[in-house]
Amino acid sequence: MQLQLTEEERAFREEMRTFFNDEVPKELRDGIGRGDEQFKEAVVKTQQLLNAKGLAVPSWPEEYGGQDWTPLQKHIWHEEMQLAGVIPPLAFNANMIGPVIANFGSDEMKEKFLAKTANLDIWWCQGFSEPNAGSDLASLSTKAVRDGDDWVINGQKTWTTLGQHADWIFVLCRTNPDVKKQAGISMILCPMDAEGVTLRPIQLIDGGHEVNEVFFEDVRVPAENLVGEENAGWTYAKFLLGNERVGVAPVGATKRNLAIAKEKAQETGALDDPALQATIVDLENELLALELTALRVAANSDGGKPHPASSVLKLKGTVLQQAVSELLVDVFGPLSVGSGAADVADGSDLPALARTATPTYLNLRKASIYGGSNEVQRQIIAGNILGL
Amino acid sequence: MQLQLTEEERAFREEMRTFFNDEVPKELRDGIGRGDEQFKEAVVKTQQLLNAKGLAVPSWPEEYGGQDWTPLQKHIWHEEMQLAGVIPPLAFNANMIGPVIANFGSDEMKEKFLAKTANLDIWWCQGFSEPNAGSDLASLSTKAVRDGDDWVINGQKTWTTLGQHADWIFVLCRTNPDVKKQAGISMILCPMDAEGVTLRPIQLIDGGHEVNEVFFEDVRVPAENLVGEENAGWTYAKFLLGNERVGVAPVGATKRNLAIAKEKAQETGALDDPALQATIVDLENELLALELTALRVAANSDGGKPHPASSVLKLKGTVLQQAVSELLVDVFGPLSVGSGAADVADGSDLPALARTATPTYLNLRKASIYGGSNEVQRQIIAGNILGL
Amino acid sequence: MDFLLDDEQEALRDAVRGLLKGYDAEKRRQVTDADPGFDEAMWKKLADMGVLGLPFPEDVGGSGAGPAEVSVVAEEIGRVIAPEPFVEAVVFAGGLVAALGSDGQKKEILGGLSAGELLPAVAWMSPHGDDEGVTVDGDTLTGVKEPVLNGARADVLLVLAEGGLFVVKGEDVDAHGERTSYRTVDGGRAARVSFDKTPATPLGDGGDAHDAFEMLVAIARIAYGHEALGAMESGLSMTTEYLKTRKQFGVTLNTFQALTFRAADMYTSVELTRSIVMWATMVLADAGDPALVKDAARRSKLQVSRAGRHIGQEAIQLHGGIGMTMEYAVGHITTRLTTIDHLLGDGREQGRALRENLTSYGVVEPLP
Amino acid sequence: MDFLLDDEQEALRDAVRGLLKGYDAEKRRQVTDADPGFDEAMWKKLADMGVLGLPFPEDVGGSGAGPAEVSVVAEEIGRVIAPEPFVEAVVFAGGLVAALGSDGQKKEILGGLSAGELLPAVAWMSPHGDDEGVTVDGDTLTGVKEPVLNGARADVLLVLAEGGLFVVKGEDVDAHGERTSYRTVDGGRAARVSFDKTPATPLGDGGDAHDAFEMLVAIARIAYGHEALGAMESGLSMTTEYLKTRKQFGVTLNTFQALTFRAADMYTSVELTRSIVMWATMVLADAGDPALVKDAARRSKLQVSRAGRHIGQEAIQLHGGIGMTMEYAVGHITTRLTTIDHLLGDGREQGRALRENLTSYGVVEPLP
Repeated sequence: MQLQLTEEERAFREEMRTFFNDEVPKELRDGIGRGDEQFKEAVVKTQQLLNAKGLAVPSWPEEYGGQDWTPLQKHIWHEEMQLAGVIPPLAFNANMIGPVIANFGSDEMKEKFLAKTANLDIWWCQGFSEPNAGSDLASLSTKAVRDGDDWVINGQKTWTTLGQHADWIFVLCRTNPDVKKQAGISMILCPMDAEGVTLRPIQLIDGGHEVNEVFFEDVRVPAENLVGEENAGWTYAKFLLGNERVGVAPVGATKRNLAIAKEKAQETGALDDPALQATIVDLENELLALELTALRVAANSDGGKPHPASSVLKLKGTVLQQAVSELLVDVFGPLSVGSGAADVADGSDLPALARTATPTYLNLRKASIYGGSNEVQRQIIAGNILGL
Repeated sequence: MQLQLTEEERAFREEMRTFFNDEVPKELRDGIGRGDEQFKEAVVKTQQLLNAKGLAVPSWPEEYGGQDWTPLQKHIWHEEMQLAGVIPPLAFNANMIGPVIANFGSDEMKEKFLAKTANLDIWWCQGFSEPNAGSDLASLSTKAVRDGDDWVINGQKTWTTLGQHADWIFVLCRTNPDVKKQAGISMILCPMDAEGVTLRPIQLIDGGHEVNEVFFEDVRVPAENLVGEENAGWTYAKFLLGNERVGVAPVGATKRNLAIAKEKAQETGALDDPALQATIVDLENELLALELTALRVAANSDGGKPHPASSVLKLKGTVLQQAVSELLVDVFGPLSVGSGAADVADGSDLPALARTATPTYLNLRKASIYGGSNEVQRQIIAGNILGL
Repeated sequence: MDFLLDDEQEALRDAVRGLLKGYDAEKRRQVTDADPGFDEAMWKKLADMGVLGLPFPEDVGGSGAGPAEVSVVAEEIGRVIAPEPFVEAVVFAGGLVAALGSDGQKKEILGGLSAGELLPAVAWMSPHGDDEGVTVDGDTLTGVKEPVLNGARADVLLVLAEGGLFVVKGEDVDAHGERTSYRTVDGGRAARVSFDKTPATPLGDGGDAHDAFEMLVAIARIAYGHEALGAMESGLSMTTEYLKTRKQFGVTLNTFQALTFRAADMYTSVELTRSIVMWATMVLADAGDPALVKDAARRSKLQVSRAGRHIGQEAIQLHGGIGMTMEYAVGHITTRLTTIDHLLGDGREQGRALRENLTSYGVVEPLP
Repeated sequence: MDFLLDDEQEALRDAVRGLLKGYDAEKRRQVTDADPGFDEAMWKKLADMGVLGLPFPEDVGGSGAGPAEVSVVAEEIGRVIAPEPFVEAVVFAGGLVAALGSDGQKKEILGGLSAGELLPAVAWMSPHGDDEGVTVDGDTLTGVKEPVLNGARADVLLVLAEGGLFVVKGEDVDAHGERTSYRTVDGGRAARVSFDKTPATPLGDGGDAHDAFEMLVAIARIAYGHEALGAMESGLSMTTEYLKTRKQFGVTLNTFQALTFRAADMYTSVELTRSIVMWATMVLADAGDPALVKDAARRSKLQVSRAGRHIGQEAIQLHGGIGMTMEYAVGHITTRLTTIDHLLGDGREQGRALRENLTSYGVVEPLP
């Protein structure tokens, strides 16, 4: 048992802190709206800045831009990035399709995609969920049929996050309907501008456009766009979803948001209420316990085996992320109802954060649903860890 | 919609309030320990006092001592009794076996038992639960076999509350093992001093002796001790358990305890903490909502149909009862650890309530388990009310 | 003591329910996409049914009904989360005029409101979170109020300034000031309203409006409780319906006990809320001590805040992703519950106020 | 940054675990039924293993180990909820002597404690809930302390009086005062200890003991956190075992998802608690600023209070009636968690103290 970081780790933390705070421009870090063109630009610029320093895809194999970091270093990188308010590398690129191609793709595929994926020259989106599948991902029905040198894709995907910005999509398709459902799935790469691909925005309750439906109608892609082996897509999908043990819980970002809420509450006078103080103390303490758990996982995860506490990170991490977003709404009280004031910037005297607090709160209701709902996490804990 | 009680109802409330506060001696209302002889005496004295005024068994048929009251009157009677700290009539007598005998017993059985049951000349206990049955009551295995003019009972009951004071027990026995489990059960009355009946105390974590195991070894009782029809016991048990819609939630007692906690917190200075004040405000408000729900059920229950909100009363009632008991422990803080000081009364300077706060808190963990656990209540709400 | 509606109240409920029947998610979305954020035609229909004049005296065009009738309407509005500003315009703004206005003002504003021809709005919040921001100078007002619910659409604004209430015509603001409108969280509209020596008339005799304003805040809190209750009941029934029909892993969701138990907890929240908001309305109807009404309003709002968050959050969670979309009604419910929660004081604010009197009584006594 | 035990610490853990192995519910019940509420023979065995002198310097009979080793023992004590007063006597009372005592006092008290021959107890609470109650008059003390944990059995009492700490022999209390012993909630013993011109010696130089006392309170809070963690882990594992084996309605309880999900939430509580109590011990081991240790102790105790209630209540609820009985270990766990919660400040008290510094920092930084 040892509290202190090693001298190297401390130097590493300092290096990260300095870079994120001093070398990522402030305008890229603050007040980025979601879902608009300005947002896309900020994401791309940030990732390219990070990539230039080797900080965009540290978990990848070193030959493709990864870093030979310990899990603790990855944790530090991730936390410092969030604490500084830096937009993290696009998950679809950095955490999802990149590692899959690096591990399972052909040499041609690696050559064609990896560098551009790391640098966000290609923006990827995910074609997994379907309207009738929900948490039961493997029951998907989008089909890909081999026709000569092509795959022909037909079907519908949904919840495709930021698909409106994407150049390419990685799609799970059923390529063999005659075996048990997990066994007949392949992963295929498809350009978003291919003929027959249509994107339909889904409006969310926060008023924003973040997710989409994607329709495939006789979409043809060359056979080489198949990732790895035919019918092995489920394996890749599981690899992809279980790939990251670092950054499962958005601790740094939530800490930052809680500090902002505290600061604003002081400004508005809401912090004079001891009951609000008590809420903040509780949240800070739960967040501390969560951060320490994330550190424990990072510092002491042995080899490739997922630490049992990973599901705790996801579960508790989203609960706290949501609670802090709820707190910020409370801090602004009735001023928080004027969310649309963000669109008439000069025509409103409401504090900027008052305008975005509720949309953020509403948007984050998704955090306990997407990416393995909290019910799925409880199932994992009960089944895999407790053996129930 | 009408807030006011009618003039008659108001007069009735006043009459109840006056009787409970002025005519039930204070020493019967305050500081009664659980499980000892002094406790038994207080219970008996109180019930006899109530019975003399016609207030012990108001829900029974009028010819056996009941009252022709509206549900709202019953509610008022029950609340005022609790608010004054009066020990309510023994549930096993007043709410359970009494109504069963009155409704399903033979004339001889009514003659023999009802008056004494109302007056607590006979103390009844309940022989329902068994070690291997739990919430699945109907899977009981205690057997009664007809032998000439007798029933011969063999088996074991458990969780028999206050069995150590009881003169008689009403026992659910399996009398036909060859039909589906609910269909082969009979209810039989048995004296606790019958040969072959053994009582073993179960020590609870509050240090008290409140429940018991009861063993039956070739216990013979005359055939006339069968309640109603052979193999109809499950019907009577359901009648008995579903009998009372008034008083499902211990609102009055919990209100009283919360007021006491508030008063003590003022005395000890604990109430200076706004976080404790906030907890009390929340509890008071939830309790208000519960009381109003109980009133709603009482004022507007139509005929014999159980109001759908009854399960809400049980569920939320026990949750609040437990929360208030927990609050009282918090109020006394470290002084609450000295529970055993109650046994050395003159050798301790701890406040009397500090000594009993934690045992009460621990004892009340049972409230969400016994008498239809909160899980069972949720099942009822989900299944019967929401149709899930 | 009676929680039931009488026959007339039930008839009113059925009539309003019938009128609002078509308000599904799609209709609501269309309506709220365009200014003024509610359906003018529906507003007129509500007027024609007598709903907009419900609580006002007959001599100014109302029907002189009581709090119970108002609560019935608010609940039906909430049930389909109709975006029409019944509580805002009729209960709160209209209530202020009824309480304080001169005969002429009542006739004009309440008459117009009852007929669906004049929409009043209350401008009380400043963008700094207090109720200041506007100063009085002779017969004019100067300063900023924001957010003003329905502030841009309103024909008449009731402006809280220096402790008094003033009647300002919308057109006068446009001539001497500005109104910038935007969407609110729930798809409604609010505005920044700036006054620049804008002509204004005192409401009534122009005295200190504090007491009446506090009382109307209490009455609006109670009415919001019913609107929220209606929304919660719909949120619960949509959720149970979804659990019964949606299949996952080859079975319907109600096979999963962890989900059905959470629906049971939602039911518990809704039932407790129903009891307390109905009680608050009965306390109001019983008139008597204004302090009792204010206390009941706070208690009701506290429960509504807690239950509204519970229902709003769980309804989405149990629906999964679909609950996050504007295509599905359940998310609309959450946005409306969130809005109501933060108007006129959330649960923490009610708790803070209730703490102040904590030692002045032993137990809470709901019945006089 | 490393949360793992080293080989020696693991060996210590295994040794203590082995020694305490027989502590099932029945043994614990027998032991706690009789005075002094713990097993004197087991206490001696712990001494022989070196556990009772663990944190003390070797020259007074200890083994000079650090907070990590202490935490390992506390966790094992908690795992079987052994009633031996390790935290009370070794960590708290012994710690006070080690911090403030003269060489002679250390030799005598810590030597005797390490050898299992002398039991010290701290008398700090008054029956009015503060730490007063006893006054100093020359070389004697007069007044009442209650509840004093293990007060009647203790050979030596460390009495907090007028801001200083005093050493009082148990036999001197019996001659000049009185000790009335009774059971505590968790089956241990506490006493009312009255002093009547009872001879007393200052601990150490007799100066103000406030700072050292506060520091030892923090250290004991941290150690209690580990004891509670051990108990929580047992509570969880007993509960999962029970869910797997207990049948209801013809199936094992783990068929009911509503129950298994609650077990999953218990696991989450336990894992979060483990992280924070281990961190607090590492902060302590890292020495440095006492303010950091006190802060870490409060944060640890706050989490332990919340999680202890959660685990203690759910473990009983998921067991059903059997969990209420002394025959089954899970109820013992709840009584011990409840006791630890209320000793040295419950969660609300820690929260109250943490609120005071809330605006002095932006984010909580766990790593120096």
